[in-house]
Amino acid sequence: MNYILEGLVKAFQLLLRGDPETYSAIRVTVQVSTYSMLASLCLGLPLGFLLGYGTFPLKKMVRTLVDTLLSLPTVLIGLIVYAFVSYRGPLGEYGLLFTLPAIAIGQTILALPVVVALAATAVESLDQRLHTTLLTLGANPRQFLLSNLWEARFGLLAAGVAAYGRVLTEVGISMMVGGNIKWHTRTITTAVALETGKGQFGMGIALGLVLMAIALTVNLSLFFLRKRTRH
Amino acid sequence: MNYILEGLVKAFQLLLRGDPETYSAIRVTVQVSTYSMLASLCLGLPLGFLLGYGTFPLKKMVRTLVDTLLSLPTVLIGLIVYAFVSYRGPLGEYGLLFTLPAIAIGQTILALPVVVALAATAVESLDQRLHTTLLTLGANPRQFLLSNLWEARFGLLAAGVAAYGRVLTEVGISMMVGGNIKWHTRTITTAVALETGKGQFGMGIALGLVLMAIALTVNLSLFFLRKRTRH
Amino acid sequence: MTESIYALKGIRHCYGDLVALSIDDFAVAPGSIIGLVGPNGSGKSTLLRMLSFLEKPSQGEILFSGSSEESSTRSARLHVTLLDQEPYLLKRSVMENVAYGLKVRGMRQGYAIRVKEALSWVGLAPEEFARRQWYELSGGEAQRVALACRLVLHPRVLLLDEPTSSVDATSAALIKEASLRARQEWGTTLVIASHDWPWLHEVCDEVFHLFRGSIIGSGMGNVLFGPWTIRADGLAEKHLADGTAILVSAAPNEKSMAVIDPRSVSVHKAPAATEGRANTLAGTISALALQKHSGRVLVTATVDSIHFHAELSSTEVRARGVFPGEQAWVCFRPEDVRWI
Amino acid sequence: MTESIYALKGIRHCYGDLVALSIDDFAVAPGSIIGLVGPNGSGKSTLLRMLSFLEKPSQGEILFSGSSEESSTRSARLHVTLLDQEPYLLKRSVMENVAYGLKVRGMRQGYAIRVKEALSWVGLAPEEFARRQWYELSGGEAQRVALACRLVLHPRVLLLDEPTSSVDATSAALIKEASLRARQEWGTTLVIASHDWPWLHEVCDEVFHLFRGSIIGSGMGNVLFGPWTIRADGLAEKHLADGTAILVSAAPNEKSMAVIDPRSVSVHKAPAATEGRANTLAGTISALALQKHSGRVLVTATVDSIHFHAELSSTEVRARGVFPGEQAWVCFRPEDVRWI
Amino acid sequence: AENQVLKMATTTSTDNTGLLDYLAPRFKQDTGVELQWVSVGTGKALELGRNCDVDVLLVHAPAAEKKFVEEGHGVDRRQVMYNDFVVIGPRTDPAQVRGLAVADAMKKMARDKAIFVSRGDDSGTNKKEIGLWKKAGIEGIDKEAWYVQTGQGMMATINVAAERNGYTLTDRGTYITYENNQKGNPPLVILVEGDPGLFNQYSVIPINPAKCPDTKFDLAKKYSDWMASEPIQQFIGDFKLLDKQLFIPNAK
Ligand SMILES: Nc1ncnc2c1ncn2[C@@H]1O[C@H](COP(=O)(O)OP(=O)(O)OP(=O)(O)O)[C@@H](O)[C@H]1O
Ligand SMILES: Nc1ncnc2c1ncn2[C@@H]1O[C@H](COP(=O)(O)OP(=O)(O)OP(=O)(O)O)[C@@H](O)[C@H]1O
Ligand SMILES: [Mg+2]
Ligand SMILES: [Mg+2]
Repeated sequence: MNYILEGLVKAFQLLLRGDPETYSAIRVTVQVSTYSMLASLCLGLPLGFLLGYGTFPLKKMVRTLVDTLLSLPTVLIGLIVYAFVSYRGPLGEYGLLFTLPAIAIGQTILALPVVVALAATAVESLDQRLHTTLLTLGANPRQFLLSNLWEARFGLLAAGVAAYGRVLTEVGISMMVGGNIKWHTRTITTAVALETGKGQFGMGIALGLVLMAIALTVNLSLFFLRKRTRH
Repeated sequence: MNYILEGLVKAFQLLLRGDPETYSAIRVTVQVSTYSMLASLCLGLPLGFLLGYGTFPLKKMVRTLVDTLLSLPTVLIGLIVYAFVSYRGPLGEYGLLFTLPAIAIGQTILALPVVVALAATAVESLDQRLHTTLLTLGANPRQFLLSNLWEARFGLLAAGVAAYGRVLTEVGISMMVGGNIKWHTRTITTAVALETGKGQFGMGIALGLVLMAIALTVNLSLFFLRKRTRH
Repeated sequence: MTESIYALKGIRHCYGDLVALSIDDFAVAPGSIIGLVGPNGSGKSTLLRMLSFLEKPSQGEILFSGSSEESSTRSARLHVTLLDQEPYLLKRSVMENVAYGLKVRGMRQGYAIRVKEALSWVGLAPEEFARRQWYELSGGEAQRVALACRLVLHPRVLLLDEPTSSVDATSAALIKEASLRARQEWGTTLVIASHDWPWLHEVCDEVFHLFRGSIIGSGMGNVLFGPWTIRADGLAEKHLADGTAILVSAAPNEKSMAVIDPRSVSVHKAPAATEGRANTLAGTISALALQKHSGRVLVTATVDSIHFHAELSSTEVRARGVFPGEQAWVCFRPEDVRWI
Repeated sequence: MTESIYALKGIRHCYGDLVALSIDDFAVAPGSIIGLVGPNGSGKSTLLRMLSFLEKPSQGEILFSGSSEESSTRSARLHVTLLDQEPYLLKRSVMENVAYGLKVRGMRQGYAIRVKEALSWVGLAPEEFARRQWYELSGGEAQRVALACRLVLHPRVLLLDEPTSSVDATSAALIKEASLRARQEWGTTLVIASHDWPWLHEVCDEVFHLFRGSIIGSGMGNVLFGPWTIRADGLAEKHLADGTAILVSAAPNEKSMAVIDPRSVSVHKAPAATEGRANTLAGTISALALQKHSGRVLVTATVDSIHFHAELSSTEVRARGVFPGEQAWVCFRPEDVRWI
Repeated sequence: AENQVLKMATTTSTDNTGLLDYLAPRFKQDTGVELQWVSVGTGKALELGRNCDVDVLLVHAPAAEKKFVEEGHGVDRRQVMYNDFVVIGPRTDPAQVRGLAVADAMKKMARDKAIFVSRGDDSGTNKKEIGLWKKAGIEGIDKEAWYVQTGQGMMATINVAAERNGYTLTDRGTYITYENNQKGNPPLVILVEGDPGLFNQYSVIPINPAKCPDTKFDLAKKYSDWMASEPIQQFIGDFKLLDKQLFIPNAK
């Protein structure tokens, strides 16, 4: 129990005193999660739309596959990305290992199935009459896609927020391909893992709370996008 | 790249040869994730319904809070549960530390925000006329809740599947409160983390693929629940 | 007389600034069939939602069977059922949709017979439709299924919001019969909103006219909108596009609305036959319809683009030779106008 | 004559086993206003969906402006627009809803004027409604906004699925005017499905009757359903509840359906006046309505529970003294029946 | 000028004790080279070396290291320092091993089925422990109920031992940290120490440039030399945690 109190106090201290290590980790976390969210939304929303609206053979199989990919463990993603970007791997020449882009690639793989699966569900639960209406008003395919996404915005917001939670809290990928290098690729979660490994449970909790503070900030900034009650 | 091939081969070997360590980890994983999914669905679906349908003061604030809890890092949950169930903690006397129920508690905390947030979104995106219809047909509150959940079934399925992915792949909680004790509380993800730490990347990938196989089995068994195309 | 099943007192319902409903005193007798008519946005649906206890009025009180609804919303809801303006079907088969209300009331067995009965009341062959899924229906079929969902409950109060809006003529007749049968067999009270005046008049005991949230009278009213030009002598005038002027008693303000009872309007073939000078408007007869209840004939005549309804006895109609397609004069006295 | 805007050839559309549409040959002339009537489930909406290229028929071909739609579905959709039976509004303000189609066509500026114009065509004051959100509307208001969304496009083809189903009488008249104006100003071709026969007859050049997916004729048909009893002399008979028997020509089978043109039906005050013995059915006149196009009068008479429509000239109506509420005889010859 | 960076893979013990945070600034100051390290399990560190993902290793698993060098992945392995392992257990010492020689202690614990918590993660410490069981002649304990394998880092393993009231083998550095975390009143105390069989040798191994042409062998060599240099050896000896020396320099 003491850890929790200690963690709370420390979290404030870290943030208020501007602890440089913590701020470096915050910067890394925010930066890398921004990259990966942008990439997974740009790729995932159109794919989710196709999966939710389109009709094609084996659609249900693809759906099951995407759902299964929701259970892709971060360590596995970490290992697979590592296998590609390691010096001996096919992308070794780009020197991506232990860099932020490498983490972002892994996190994009992590977030993509979440965005696709939940966006597909959101698009599917749209009123069928919306599709008819858009088509009869003359929307072209691009406009049709965008208008569908806009009408499904509250569901997509949930998809984005869920994916963000996944990205923000993952450790496996950041550890494996980021390397948890101080000042460079140490994210808050890898820092938590490190502190916990050292037995500094209070510090671990403190950093965990710092992560929650980031999440809270982001979610508060989405507050105004929230669906107005009951319509 | 070799790791991936090696992992694929090993995954088949592990499963076909009936490797006892792997099967022990599979059993633990399935058991504990079943507990935590049951608990989080039983608690989360009604709460999600309330959050999606109900009107109460500060509803949007609660919503933002739940969204923020989607970013609860597993290590933090692990630490907090640890603080409670450790020998020195308030629940120490029950001897829960390093047992499956302790992991299940942590995983329930992990899955709950996912279920609540996505169930709320699913309920919110139901047609308003459904509520009117159920009320005018005389549904009592319990029947109203159940019928709403049934109408939102495809959205709730997505919520469940997303939460399952989260539970199945988490490492932090299982490590911290389960202790990754061989033959007892070692889950597949903690085994992956261990093998990776040992530098046995191929083995790590193999176990990761075993986890995916479990997820695939579960998702295939949900296949028949899938929404029929386009209605 | 028996106690009213509904008594509304000082009801106001607002959406933001907009007063959607404002009814000071209104009562519904048990077993009556009440109609609601009025232009779009006049508050019919809002009133029906209040009567079905789906929403509470911003102000005022609705007594159901004499008791305030506060205490008994749930139990009242078991007796009162509403057919929404845009009916919605649960994502199940037609059979399960219609059975839902019965199951909810604890009838888990033997509902199939009642469901089939209800389906045939609305003109849907049970063997053909019971197994269909919710999306396998045409618009009118879906609407009739939704009505069957309500009829099957044998409710004490049945509130119908435009039950015939997309059904065919045969089904409209069936719905009329089903409504009358409901009253006869189960003593059901019905409140029906509709734009189909002739249909409504065939079904209802009394039809109330809603306008901007207020009940402005019963029967079939002619409504005249402003703007009015106030004349020197205090009377008000409305000028139509074709130059005709309609003269009415002093208007409260230039945007007020005038209502004229169809019984105060008469239709003549010759202007000579009209009483004095007041309003004698040249128009064309467009329809004659029998009113089942009164046995009288509702004559519709069009003056410029305004439809006037006049209620005449069939003797009068015949004597005056009023036929569709003919020129005729519509007459009423300025002082027969009511202002709202 | 100019080329048809639509030409349908050998169209079949099935939902599972159910043949929802089966039209061998049908053409629509440009600039015409075509009505579709028929009971619920007769395929009106299905036909309109095909005409708007939302769905492809299971079989057959639809030529639009002479070219097969395969090649040009997208461009055709810019000219053809459909008002759905259950209109749907985007989750935006009324202004943005109506402007959507214009924006989609690249008109990003100056659309406000056109939007306001379209709103006033459907009787919604722009200053009051343009800013409202989609959920701040009554049923009829929403339907009219949906119509405004289509009118604002000045389409070449406007397909309306029950445009007046929940609008008030004034708005129905406005919608009629808007339809006529569309044809006049932009040469729009209209196809309108509706259950409101009188309204439809006022608007349309020609009204087609659909039944079980087939076009069974134009004009206002009387439809008689089986079961038929085949008599020894080959004729078929239908017995009504009150004992009356309706006699028709040989029925293909006992469940066939007979159609009688209203022009083949006549209504008389005395049975003596009827020609010979065939069908002379006792009934009651329930309505007379003027048909604007022909100037003739549509008489509705009820025999048992069947409504018969007869088209008479106004001279005939007057000469025979046909009035609502009176007893009369409905006559037609067994051989005037067409079988489908 | 380009900022020179040396990438090193090392074991968690050097990082968790803070030694690297102590050394890195000095290295930068002396050579202008920035030291970046990833602290992972020994096995993983060696695997990263095999894949040329780092330039130099600082590890403590002599047998595995020799194999690594024999396979040609590393060159010029150089021993730089050692610390020692200790057996810790509950204050009450249920198996009565306090002060025994390590082999005797192991035998006694096995005989009494006293709970022993093993890292079970193939780390340097784990390898050492397995070696100790072997030396004590005890085998086949993998599935014994008293033999708990955590598959986790040292600190987590000590925690498990504390919760389970069991024994474990740890490096002294981690134990001191643990003691500190427990505010000087730890439930587990040192019971066996000082036995020569408990020494824990650390070595620096630059990656072989012949196998990994892009590694910064010159910098790795510079680091290796720097670690072995007299002032740095002195500097390492001065590193203290809670006033206790953790590493004993022994470069030759
Ligand atoms: N949720 C809402 N928010 C704001 N205004 C609303 C809302 N619902 C209805 N209104 C407005 O309240 C008034 C009454 O609406 P109501 O639905 O009761 O009309 P109605 O008589 O049923 O009309 P219709 O014949 O079109 O169905 C209308 O002016 C409408 O625009
Ligand atoms: N998705 C579907 N699946 C199966 N059957 C359908 C489907 N949609 C419509 N039908 C059936 O096809 C037939 C034609 O339907 P359609 O909607 O065209 O009728 P409609 O003439 O528009 O009727 P209404 O007047 O009720 O709107 C009906 O019998 C209906 O039950
Ligand atoms: Mg309404
Ligand atoms: Mg239809």
